[in-house]
Amino acid sequence: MTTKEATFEYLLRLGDNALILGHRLSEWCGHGPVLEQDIAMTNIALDQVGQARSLLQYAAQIEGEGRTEDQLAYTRDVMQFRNLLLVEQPNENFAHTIVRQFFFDAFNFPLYQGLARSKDEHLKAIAEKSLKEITYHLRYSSEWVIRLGDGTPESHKKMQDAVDELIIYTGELTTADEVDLMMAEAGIAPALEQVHTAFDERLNAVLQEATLNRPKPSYMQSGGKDGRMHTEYLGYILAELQFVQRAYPNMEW
Amino acid sequence: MTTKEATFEYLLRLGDNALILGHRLSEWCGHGPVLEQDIAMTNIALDQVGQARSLLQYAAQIEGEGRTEDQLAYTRDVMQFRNLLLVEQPNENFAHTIVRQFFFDAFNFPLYQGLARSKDEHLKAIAEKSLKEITYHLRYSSEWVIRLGDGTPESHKKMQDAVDELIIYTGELTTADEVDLMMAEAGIAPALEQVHTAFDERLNAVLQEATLNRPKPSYMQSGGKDGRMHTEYLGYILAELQFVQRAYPNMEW
Amino acid sequence: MDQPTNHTIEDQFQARIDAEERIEPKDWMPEAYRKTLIRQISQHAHSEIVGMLPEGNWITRAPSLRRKVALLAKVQDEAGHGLYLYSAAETLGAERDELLEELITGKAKYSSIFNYPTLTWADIGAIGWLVDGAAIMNQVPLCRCSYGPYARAMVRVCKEESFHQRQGYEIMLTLARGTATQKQMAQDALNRWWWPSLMMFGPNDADSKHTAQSMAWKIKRFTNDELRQRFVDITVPQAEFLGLTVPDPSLRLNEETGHYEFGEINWDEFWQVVKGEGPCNRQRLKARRKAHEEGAWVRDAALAYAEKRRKRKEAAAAKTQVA
Amino acid sequence: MDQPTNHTIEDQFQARIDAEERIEPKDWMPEAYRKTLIRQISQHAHSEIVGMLPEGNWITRAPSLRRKVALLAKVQDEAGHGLYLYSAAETLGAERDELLEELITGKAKYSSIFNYPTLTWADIGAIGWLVDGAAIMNQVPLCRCSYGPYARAMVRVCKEESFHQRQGYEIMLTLARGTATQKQMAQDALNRWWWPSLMMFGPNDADSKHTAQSMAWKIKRFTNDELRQRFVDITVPQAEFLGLTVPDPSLRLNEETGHYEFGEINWDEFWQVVKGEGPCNRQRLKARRKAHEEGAWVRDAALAYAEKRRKRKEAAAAKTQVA
Repeated sequence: MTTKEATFEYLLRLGDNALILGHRLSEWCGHGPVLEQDIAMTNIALDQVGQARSLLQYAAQIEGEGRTEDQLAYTRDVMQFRNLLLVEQPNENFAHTIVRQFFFDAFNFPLYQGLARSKDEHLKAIAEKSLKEITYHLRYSSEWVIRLGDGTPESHKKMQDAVDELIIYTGELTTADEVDLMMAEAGIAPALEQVHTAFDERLNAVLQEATLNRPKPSYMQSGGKDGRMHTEYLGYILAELQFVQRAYPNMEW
Repeated sequence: MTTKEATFEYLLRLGDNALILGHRLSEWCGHGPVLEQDIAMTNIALDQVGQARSLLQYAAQIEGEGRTEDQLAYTRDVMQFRNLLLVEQPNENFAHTIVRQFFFDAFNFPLYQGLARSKDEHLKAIAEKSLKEITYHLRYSSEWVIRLGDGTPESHKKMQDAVDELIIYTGELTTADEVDLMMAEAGIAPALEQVHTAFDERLNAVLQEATLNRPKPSYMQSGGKDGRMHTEYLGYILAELQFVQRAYPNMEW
Repeated sequence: MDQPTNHTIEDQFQARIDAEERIEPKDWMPEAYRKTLIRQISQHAHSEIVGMLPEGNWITRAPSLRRKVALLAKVQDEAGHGLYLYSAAETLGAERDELLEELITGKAKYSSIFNYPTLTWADIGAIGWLVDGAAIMNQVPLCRCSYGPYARAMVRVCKEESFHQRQGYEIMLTLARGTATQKQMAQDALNRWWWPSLMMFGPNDADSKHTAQSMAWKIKRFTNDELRQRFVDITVPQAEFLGLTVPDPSLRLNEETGHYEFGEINWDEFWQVVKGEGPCNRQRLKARRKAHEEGAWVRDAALAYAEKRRKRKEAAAAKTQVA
Repeated sequence: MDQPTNHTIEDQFQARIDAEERIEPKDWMPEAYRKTLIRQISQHAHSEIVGMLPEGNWITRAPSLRRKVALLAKVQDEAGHGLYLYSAAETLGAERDELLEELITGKAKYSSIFNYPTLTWADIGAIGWLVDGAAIMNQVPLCRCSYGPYARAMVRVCKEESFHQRQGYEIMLTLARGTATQKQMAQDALNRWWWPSLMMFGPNDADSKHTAQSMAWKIKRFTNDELRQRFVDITVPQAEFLGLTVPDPSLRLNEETGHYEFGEINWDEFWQVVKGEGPCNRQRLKARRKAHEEGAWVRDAALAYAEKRRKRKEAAAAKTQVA
């Protein structure tokens, strides 16, 4: 794999994470537990889909085959997506949604801090712009993890269940594979060990304050970012996301 | 509208009812409350999709434009579907599913008894073949309405809630419009008043034995069979149903 | 009888209104004025909230990333409008929780337009163009409403809603200039949303019981029919520019008056939908009820946590004092 | 020591087995024989039930009505197989409810193959071809299993499963002869399902603790490795006929033995999935648990109604007698 190919793969990963998680959050629109949280989640979704646009545009540019952000978002199928397994997990309930968000933000924040120092100027610019948004996302999700973990016995249980279920998807976030290593080598992305340290500390700090237990799972799931084996959820996400473009191809919207 | 055009519309109605309701039932596969009911619902779904094939094949033939059953099922969008509003209602829970099925079967059985005397030989043959299946479906759904209506207080409440919610979709079943009148006029389909009488008696008898109240709604919803205004549910059904053909058009499967 | 020296408090209030003065929360106001404003403002707030549903219905299926972002932003704005409006209602003594309870029990009303289903992507264009267009027609005069908090909320809302309307129109334009299929999709959406949009202006003036008093109190500046006529006059040329046909065979431009004459609204349908018998009334309420019920544990937890924090702070402060 | 006149009941039992006699429910059997059969039969039943999930996952998205009908029929057959097998287990004294409880609590095992996700339509073809193919390889010998009810259940199952396998292969053929995209989809599915299908035959003989006793009791007729080899020998030519490549660089035909040599299975992955750490283990159990919990009110109602009916009949009979 050349550095250019690896960069394309990497940008797809970043873009698909933002797109799929933003899409998942947007499913809450009009159904949130409180008006203010409906607004907050919609706001985060908005930021993420905006980030996805920038990243997929740049990915298309790097690929150099004349594809657009929309072609990447709307005409790839499951086996070609490169998002983490974590972000395709279903909303389930507000606890699951908040825990999924927190796990992602706790990883994404140090990642983007590193990307804001990227040797790739274009990616650096995207990261600098996104960092403000991601800083807010992390604060929001951390606060809610604490609020719900240390709220009522019912909220505590729902949160602990969500943590126990989603923890097995966190390993993939910070386990480096060939693409990650090439990106770190080229100074395009930070080394995942550093991201992991920050992620790890953040998890410990927030879960502790939330009076939640941090499970030590015997294994971690993977197969999302390398596209090897997504979950059965992704196909349904894409069926909705892509339907209009698939049914009415090659038109302007 | 010519008789041929009306016949095409009418066949679409019959075919889309079978397709959409069969599709809804198939969503239960592997998730039923008891293995025997999983099998039963899957069996009904199987019958219905099979009926849909026969009806849509014949519809395509009548239309005379060389379309196939699959083109009708997989490349029409919401505004072109002609199923009743009742059949696109979500599964919600087993009570809703059984009530939806019963309301439909109580209408479909006398309808098909009438269609089995159709002056259209092809439709008559389809109806004769389907009547055995529909007779079973009606017996199954009636038995379950009674079992759940007269089961426990919890099941009774769930069933009454489902009846109260779905009753407003029953008017459309037996309210004749231009197409229905033309079909009755041509001896292709039975007059809906007769179907209504049988439907009405069946509802009274079964709901009474089920100790369920039959609400008298102040209005009825319509817009499904004439395609004027489907519900927001249908678009999502089609996004799943049609995705593979939309994403990979003009291929053999 | 002429009583030049009679200055009841009601008279003083009306004089302030007539002088175009703003009534603020701490000012005296007739109970009926307060009640009618609570009703109108809360209905407006409920409309913004319920309105998130038909539009939110197409976020996951928006056909381009740019449209997805724009629709997310629009719906977010609407939620924000709901917040301002509930706050405005609260300045009159209403409680948001009670207002929300009235919404989900079906006691409170919201704009009937949101009881129609969004069936295609073109519906999103039609809603932005027609529904926001009609809303703006209603709302611009409200920026000069006599009640301060409501007027100020309207200024903020109108600014954002103008942008939304332009975006909706731009969607319609893209479709109308697109393929034959897209143009047909746009025409079909116009066919389904035209009459319900006209209904947004309410009953004819003769049948509108609230209007007279609302105009006397300068809550309302123009009558239903005046606003409806203005909307038609502005919108029909926009449809023509799109190359689409307004689904009204009676529509014709009266060269003398310069106004468009249009057909009779189906008042049976209007009252049915107001009564709760529209295509989506039950689904909308069910969705709001479900969100509320399923969110109870979240709201309870937030309260419990806030209480715990408060107690910890008190305890910490007490310790500091002792030490 | 040689004891020609020793006829313990265990010896008699083994003699019957050796004589290829069928053991029926009322016959004496060693407790260990009963236990091992309950374990094996219930695992088989659980596999049929859980197996409905990965395949059921594509019913709503089946790309033609013919395929939709076929897949519905296949999954219905599998549920039916589950029923037969639970009934067979019940003849040994097991209770279906207890067995189901063990499944959803994760105590009981089911075939690991169903812990892999179905990601494309081609997976449905691959499952029919490979997974049913492997299952048949296991099940045909079971038709001669010493325990009557299990053997007879297997005869019924095998008949339907052969049909399923042909259908699955026919799906693969359609894809392989289709467009380049479809052929790639088929190849990708083969890449993902090949090794897990080989794993369906269990650990190597050397590591398989149950095999010796199961073979002595003629529950098992061939070893894991024997069956696996047979499967590879039959299936590789089928893949070649499809024009697809088996994802095993070590695969080669040994001209002398006539058998295919193949690469080492990833036993770490095998044990991980068995242990519950596969891609879908948790989702499968969660789905079964949810179906069970949400269905409780239905089962309760059915019982309550049956009880009411019984009482009414008794009351009616009593009345008749009195009269």
